[in-house]
Amino acid sequence: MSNLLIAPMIIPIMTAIILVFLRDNVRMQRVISLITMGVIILISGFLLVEVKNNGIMRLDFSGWLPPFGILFVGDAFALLLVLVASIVTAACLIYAFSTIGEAHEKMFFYSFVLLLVAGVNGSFLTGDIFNLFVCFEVMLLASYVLVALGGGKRQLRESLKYVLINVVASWMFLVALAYLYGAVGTLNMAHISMRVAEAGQDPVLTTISLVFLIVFSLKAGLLLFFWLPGSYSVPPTSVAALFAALLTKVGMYALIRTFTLMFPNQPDITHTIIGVMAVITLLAGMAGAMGGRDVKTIATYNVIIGVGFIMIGLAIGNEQALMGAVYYLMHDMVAKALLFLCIGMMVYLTGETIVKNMSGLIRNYPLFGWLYFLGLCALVGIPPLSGFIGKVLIGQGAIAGGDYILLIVGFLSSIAVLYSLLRIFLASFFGETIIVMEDEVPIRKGMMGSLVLLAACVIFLGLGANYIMPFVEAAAAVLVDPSIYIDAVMPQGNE
Amino acid sequence: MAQFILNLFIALLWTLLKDEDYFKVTTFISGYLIGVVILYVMHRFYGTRFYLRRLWCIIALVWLFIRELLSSSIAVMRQIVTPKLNIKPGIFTYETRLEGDWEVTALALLLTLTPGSVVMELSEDSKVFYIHAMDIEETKEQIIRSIGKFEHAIMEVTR
Amino acid sequence: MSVSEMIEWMAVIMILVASIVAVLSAIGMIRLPDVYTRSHAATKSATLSVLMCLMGAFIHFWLTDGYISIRLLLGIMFVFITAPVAGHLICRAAYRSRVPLADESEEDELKTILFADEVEHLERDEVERARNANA
Amino acid sequence: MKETILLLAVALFFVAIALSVYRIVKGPSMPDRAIALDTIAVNLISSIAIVSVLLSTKAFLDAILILGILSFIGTISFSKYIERGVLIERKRND
Amino acid sequence: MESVMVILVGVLVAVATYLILSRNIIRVILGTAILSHAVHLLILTMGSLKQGNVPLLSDSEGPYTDALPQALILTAIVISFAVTAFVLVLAFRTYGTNKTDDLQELRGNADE
Amino acid sequence: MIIKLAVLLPFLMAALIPLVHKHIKREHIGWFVLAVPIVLFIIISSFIPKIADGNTYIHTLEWIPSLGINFTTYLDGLSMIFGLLITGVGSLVILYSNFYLSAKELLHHFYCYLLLFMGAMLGVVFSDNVLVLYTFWELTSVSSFLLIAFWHHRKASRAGARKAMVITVSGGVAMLVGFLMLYAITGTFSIRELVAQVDTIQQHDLFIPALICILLGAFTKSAQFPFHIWLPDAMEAPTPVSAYLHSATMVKAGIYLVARMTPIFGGAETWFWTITVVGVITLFWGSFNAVRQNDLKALLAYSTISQLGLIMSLLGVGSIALAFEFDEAATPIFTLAGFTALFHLINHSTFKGALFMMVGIVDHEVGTRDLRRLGGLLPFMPLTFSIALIGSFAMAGLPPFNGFLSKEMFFTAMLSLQEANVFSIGSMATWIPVVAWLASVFTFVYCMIIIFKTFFGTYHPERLDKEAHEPPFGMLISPFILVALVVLIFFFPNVLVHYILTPAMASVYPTLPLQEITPYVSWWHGFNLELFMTLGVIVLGIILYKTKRYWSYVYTFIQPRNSFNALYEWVITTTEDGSQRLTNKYMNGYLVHYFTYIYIIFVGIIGGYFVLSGAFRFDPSNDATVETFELMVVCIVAIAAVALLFSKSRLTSVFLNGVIGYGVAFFFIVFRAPDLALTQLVVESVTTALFLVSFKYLPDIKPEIASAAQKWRNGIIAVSVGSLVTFIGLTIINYEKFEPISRYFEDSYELAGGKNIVNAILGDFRAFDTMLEVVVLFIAGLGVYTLIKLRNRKEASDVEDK
Amino acid sequence: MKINDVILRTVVKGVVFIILTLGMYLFFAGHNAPGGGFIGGLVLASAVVLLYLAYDIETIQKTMPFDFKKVAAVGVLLATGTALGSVLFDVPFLSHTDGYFDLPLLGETHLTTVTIFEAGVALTVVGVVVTIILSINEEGGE
Ligand code: NA
Ligand code: NA
Repeated sequence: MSNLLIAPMIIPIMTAIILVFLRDNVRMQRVISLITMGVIILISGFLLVEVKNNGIMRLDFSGWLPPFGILFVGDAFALLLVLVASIVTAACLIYAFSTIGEAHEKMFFYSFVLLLVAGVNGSFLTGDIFNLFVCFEVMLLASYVLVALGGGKRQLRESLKYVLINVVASWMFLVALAYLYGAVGTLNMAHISMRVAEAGQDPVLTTISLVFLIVFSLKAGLLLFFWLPGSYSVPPTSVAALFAALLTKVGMYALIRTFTLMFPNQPDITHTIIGVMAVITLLAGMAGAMGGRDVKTIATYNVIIGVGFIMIGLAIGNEQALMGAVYYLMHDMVAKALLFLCIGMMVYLTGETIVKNMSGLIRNYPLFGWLYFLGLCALVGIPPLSGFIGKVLIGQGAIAGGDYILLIVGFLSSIAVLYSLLRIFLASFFGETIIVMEDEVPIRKGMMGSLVLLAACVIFLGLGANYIMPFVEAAAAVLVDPSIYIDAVMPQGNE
Repeated sequence: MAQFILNLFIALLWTLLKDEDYFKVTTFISGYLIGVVILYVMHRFYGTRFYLRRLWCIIALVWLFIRELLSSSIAVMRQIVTPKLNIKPGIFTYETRLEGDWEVTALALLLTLTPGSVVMELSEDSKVFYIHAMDIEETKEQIIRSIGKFEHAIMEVTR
Repeated sequence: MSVSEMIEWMAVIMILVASIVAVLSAIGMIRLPDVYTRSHAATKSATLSVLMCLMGAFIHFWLTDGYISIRLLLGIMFVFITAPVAGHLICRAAYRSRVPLADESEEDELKTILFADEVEHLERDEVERARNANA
Repeated sequence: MKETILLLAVALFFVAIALSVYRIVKGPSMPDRAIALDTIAVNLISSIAIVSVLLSTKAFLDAILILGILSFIGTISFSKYIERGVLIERKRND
Repeated sequence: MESVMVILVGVLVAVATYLILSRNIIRVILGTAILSHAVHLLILTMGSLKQGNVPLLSDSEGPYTDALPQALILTAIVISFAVTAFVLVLAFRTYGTNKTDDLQELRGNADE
Repeated sequence: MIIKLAVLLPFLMAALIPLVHKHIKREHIGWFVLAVPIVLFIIISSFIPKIADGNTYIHTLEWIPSLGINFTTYLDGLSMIFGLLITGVGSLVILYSNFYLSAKELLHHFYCYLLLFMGAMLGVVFSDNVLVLYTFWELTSVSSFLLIAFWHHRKASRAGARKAMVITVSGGVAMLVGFLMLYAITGTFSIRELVAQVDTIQQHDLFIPALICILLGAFTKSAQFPFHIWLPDAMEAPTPVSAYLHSATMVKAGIYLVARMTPIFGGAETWFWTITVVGVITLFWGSFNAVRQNDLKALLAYSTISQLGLIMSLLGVGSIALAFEFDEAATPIFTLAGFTALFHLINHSTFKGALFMMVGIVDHEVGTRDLRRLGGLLPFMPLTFSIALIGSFAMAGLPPFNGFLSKEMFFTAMLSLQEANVFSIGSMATWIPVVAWLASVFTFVYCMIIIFKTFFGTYHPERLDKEAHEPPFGMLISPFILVALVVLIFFFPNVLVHYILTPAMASVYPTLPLQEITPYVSWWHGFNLELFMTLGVIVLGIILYKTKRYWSYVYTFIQPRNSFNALYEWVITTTEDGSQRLTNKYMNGYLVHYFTYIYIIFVGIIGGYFVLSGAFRFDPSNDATVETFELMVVCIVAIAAVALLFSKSRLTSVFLNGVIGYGVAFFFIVFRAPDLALTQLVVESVTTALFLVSFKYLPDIKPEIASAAQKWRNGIIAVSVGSLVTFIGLTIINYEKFEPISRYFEDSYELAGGKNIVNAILGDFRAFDTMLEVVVLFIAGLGVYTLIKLRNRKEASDVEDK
Repeated sequence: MKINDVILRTVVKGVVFIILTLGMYLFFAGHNAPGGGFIGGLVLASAVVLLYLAYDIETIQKTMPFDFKKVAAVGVLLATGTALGSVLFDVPFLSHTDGYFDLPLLGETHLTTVTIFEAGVALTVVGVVVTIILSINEEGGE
């Protein structure tokens, strides 16, 4: 039963390998990869319900009891993210079917996507800090390949920067791990939490937590987002969407875990720093989005805004804010994927990236235009779409915690999002039609299908909040009270 | 090769004849040694050389190798510690009698380990050696002399 | 002093000598004038030193633990076979990549064979230049 | 006493390595550096042997053999690189 | 010894940082390589040094030195190898298409 | 329940239109749509008697009960007024637009948006839950955006739509914050429950912030100064939209909110001052600016702004009533202001709706709304003229039209400030009525302009696109119904008071006795100050109208570049340009800079805390011993590393890297890690080989061209990073609070059947790491292969690569 | 003059067997001594690389006709498959089993799934290292 926890990671890995043998059978590759994602969605959904009903689930690999072995811990937070990540990936895959091209498909494209998903899911599920590093690397390596695959001048150039920064970040992660092991002598996250609490999170441990903060911030794009705009604007649309939806989220997940589970005891220091970083991130993201002249730039800076906003939730750190962060995290995955697919589709249809060079798309492609508009509204946080509830919860948390600066900057960012995305809508979708009917590039069914799937998620995450809230509450409960997690992982108590 | 297999067969036979409860390595080895003796006595019947003689030749070659290595090292070392270097390096050619990859290779290896000489090139037909000598005036003759010795020792093994 | 202890000491001394040889050959690598002569120091003396050292270690383990290390023997054999090949290859590479011989070098029978075209070229160039100068 | 001598020997080997590092830095040609690296590997083999004796463990004896293999492969690679600019040829060159 | 090692790690990290801050791709990659060396040493140093025997039950009696960091480093070495291989290839492919290895020239501009 | 359906019906219909529009003739859509507001109007009207009897209706549908966010509809007097307005004016507007819009337009879009808006607006007024209210509130902004941008091929439409959306949504966001603050105080989102906890709210620290946030929402939506700037630009929308959204309904959502919140915030000083002052300024500024407009619609827009300010200021004055305990004499003086606000709200909807439709007719029939081109239309369009006349006179406050009643009461309310001895009102009690009166003068002036500049003077057919004539009869129905109401209300105001206004007063002042605060409306109060004020308005208004060209130079004082519009544009462009410049400055694609930032932040945060916290400890006494040869290896590695910095060739660099790698391997040996040593040796060699192989395709390192300053900067960063890592490391060496868990693995033989502990960890205890590490390796291998094999096919990927 | 590689090739022919044997030894020794799948794989890979260095791609591919990408894939499949196999027996993922089996010819033999796992590791290493080196080498070759 608990063996099912490994499924979201092992199934994509094994499928990815099997696809290597099916290199020339592109159709088969598509079918198998989509079925795989479907299976993962089902399994993670099932696990989520199980966990909500029966509490945190744990899988000790090889049966070694914590803290000695590696383990997967399925709590509602992790499984929610696994589920959403898998859905988003499925959508991006569907989009890729009709856009990525046979050359990529024969170069193991689907294998790399599945491996990326495996890394992402593993990062969400693992309960061992070193294993988190390894899962990160699975994800990163796959992302390195995907970002550079088949690239020309610009793509390779930006990929190189992305890879180099992430490599340095990975080694910094190891520095942090070395310190952590040197100080507390264990790797199990729950056990670390116990030991850190026992030592009262003294300055040495807090210093270590700050090293982790920097490392994960690099991955999450919190303040250290310099790698992000370049690398998100070069790969093929489906990859960019996948990145926008998943990569920074894993970093944020790690940040949230680190500062709610392992190092929650010095919020005056750690959470204040996170708050300051989040505010600067938001301001920078707003500046980038407002000042952007081409659609990809605007979209990537919106990713940064999303990061800042979610991290505000962590910085505030109370139950509502964390619930909001969890909710917003899910929303951001779906909505950012939708946004990036839309942006990519615009570029595909017009061959342009500069906002003012496109016009009147909505006449040619009405459904597409409205889906973009829907995504826009969701990202702004207009109710009853997905962004609203997370925003409300974070706002409530900020007010309850008295963090008004975070509140103001966070809510201001919605306006920047609105402004920047509305500009695209007005300039590119509205206005005189530039594409005559004969020149219309047809939108393939798969492309539209993926957009519709994501749009449906956006709507469901908003209107169907009632179905999701219990899971989010369960997730936040663990984040607020790490002892729930610890009790589930270390039932035999201390040492 | 045939001799070696025969030797193994004798050893196996010996082991079986002993009819012990379980297989013992020591019994096998003793059987093998007995086989060696039998074969040495009988090898002229087959009209070939005793197969372990080749082993002996190899040992002799290795010994030659080590000796040359020692003397060459000492020679080079002497040059190094001499306060003022006074050497005239250069490259010269040598045409060998040896044939086949293994022979040529063995010679090249030995030559390279000889005092002050390194094989730099081999002609396309693997006949002509181009040898770099550390001090061409003093050692060229000496090198050519030891090449002869090596060629002989190698042919002892291979032919 | 027992025999085994004497052999043990022999091993230690062997190692010490090996280290001295290593230092000397390293000095050679510094002092000698060109890459070819330096390769003499490396391929011969360094090989000798490593062989002695490994023998020393082999003897040590044999005597103290009664352990015959096949790995050490294999290692010795391996170095024995490969070191000269390495020297040969490097020298050849150096020569073919036009690393010059030391100024002191006397004869070079390889040059005309290996770089025959080039030698001709040089000569032809000179003739050409002379003709141009005349015209 | 024996230990002191062994320690001295290791130290000497590292003197040799240090000198080789000097050669690497100094060059002047690439083959010089390749030879120096090879020498370092060989001296490292020796020092591993001595350290094994010092620690009286057989755990590192594999390292000796491996280092030998690697330095061989390395030297082949360097020389091929220096000589031909390509490590592995597509077709037989003869 | 631990202090000495930590200082060495610091030196390596400083060197790596300086290299990473340079304009040439190869130097940056070398910087990451050195950084990975430094990190591996750091992990080893953080599990205390020389406080036990080689962690082989067949070779020696306990107490053994801390084996866990060794296992972690092993994994890390493999990963850094994989990453370095990939980065190198990416670097020369980038050079091949962009015709420059200077990060200053690899900035890119908006008009492309 | 039925109200909920009422809210949802327009949405259902809106959703239906895109599905069925292909099956209906375009020009017929409007007629189908018209059924919706009519049916709704009838439904809501059917509640009038019951509401008038003091009943209220509430129904809840759960949305997110765990967060207290539920779709609760609440029908009371206040929501009733708005419900009737929305559906009533909605019916007339849809009827009107059936004639106004040509069948060539995208009618299905138009009616879809309009229905969306109608539903959203009904949602706003019927929601009891503030977050649901907010939901619909933003939906009105969205649908208004879509309607303004209906002719989106026009640049001005898009600009106007954007401005409206940005301002109203921003205000909405502020309002949301305000609601969240209220929730933080009370723990409920229900307006009724909030009203019940008014005491708790007023004591709370968040009272003022919440108040300001909510007012920001109301002011932006109701185009109050200085947020009014979006409304004139919103006139780019088709005229029916202007009539409906931007005069009768949506802009009144802010009014609704303020009225709705009066029970909660009323009586607070800030509430009073903010609303009153902003309202009066808006009132004056709107009317003052309306006079200068040449576009009839723009004039009406400013007029709307002004009228909204008027209503707003009335609500402000009315809130005074809640500042003190009920007093039979004093309270009705102020509640009259609130009453007038509600009354004028209805009146304004009637005459302004008629005027907009009139302008639409003029525009439709002669092709322009420019006052400089219009004139002398009276002989050609007498019916249209009568609409204009009635509407304008009502707006100017002349009898016998409903505007006269409410304008009189407005003066009364403003004058009542004299009697207020709360909030240290002082001389403002005089100034506010004076400004209000002045504003009324300008109102009179622009009303005259509407009538005279359009219908009198000389007719210039050459300036018009079309020959002037009356519109089709259908277009006149709606405005005539409205002007009929204008007249009817003047004559029978108290029917309205009884059935509509009184219940609404109960909503605004739930704590006050209803009978006492509901006045009897009559058009004659004797020769009081208010009457003289009205007469003054007329006299001065006529003078100003006649002498306009002599004093209109005052408008040149407010150059376009000094206006709030210009400020808005300036803020937008400055933000855009500044943002772009800032972003391009640091996001310059230069990896060296990125790394510099990263390291500076790394050192700044970690180092800063590390130093400040005083965590550093250094105690080498517990260290293991150091042998000479170990120290030598340390030195060799360190020297090789430093030499690497000065290496000028890549091969040297790689060799030096190899030296470091081998040095590390040797440390692994010294520190008893055989597996590591083996691995490190092999990996180091393979890595070196990879470097070499790659070098074939890379150029040699060129000497770094860097200024001394750059080198110093990099050097300082490098040294600080290195020392930070060292100092933290030194500290942690001596941090010995916990035993590592690794003792457990020493039983590897018993536990995992292996005598090599490291291997047992890798193969069993932590086999999962190993498994994934293999995956990583595999990805890298496959990745290298694909990276090399898959070349950029120029033609195919150009699009994506841009 | 063409390069004559006879010395190199001859020596490699002999030496490669030492390396292959060592690789196999290290692979199996890992359980109780230094070594294991990873190192064993690396050594085996270096033997293959050595062959490529001394000879050329065509010759080696004729004698060893493997697609090394697929070798790597098989390796990963083996490693993950062993891990997943445990799930079938309803024990935690990755659980290893070992046992003493009485096999014909070999007698009582100690078999453990760790060995299969490690074999997967080794195969992956060989496959990946060779793939990488061959790929890089072929860059620009086409
Ligand atoms: Na090497
Ligand atoms: Na491993």
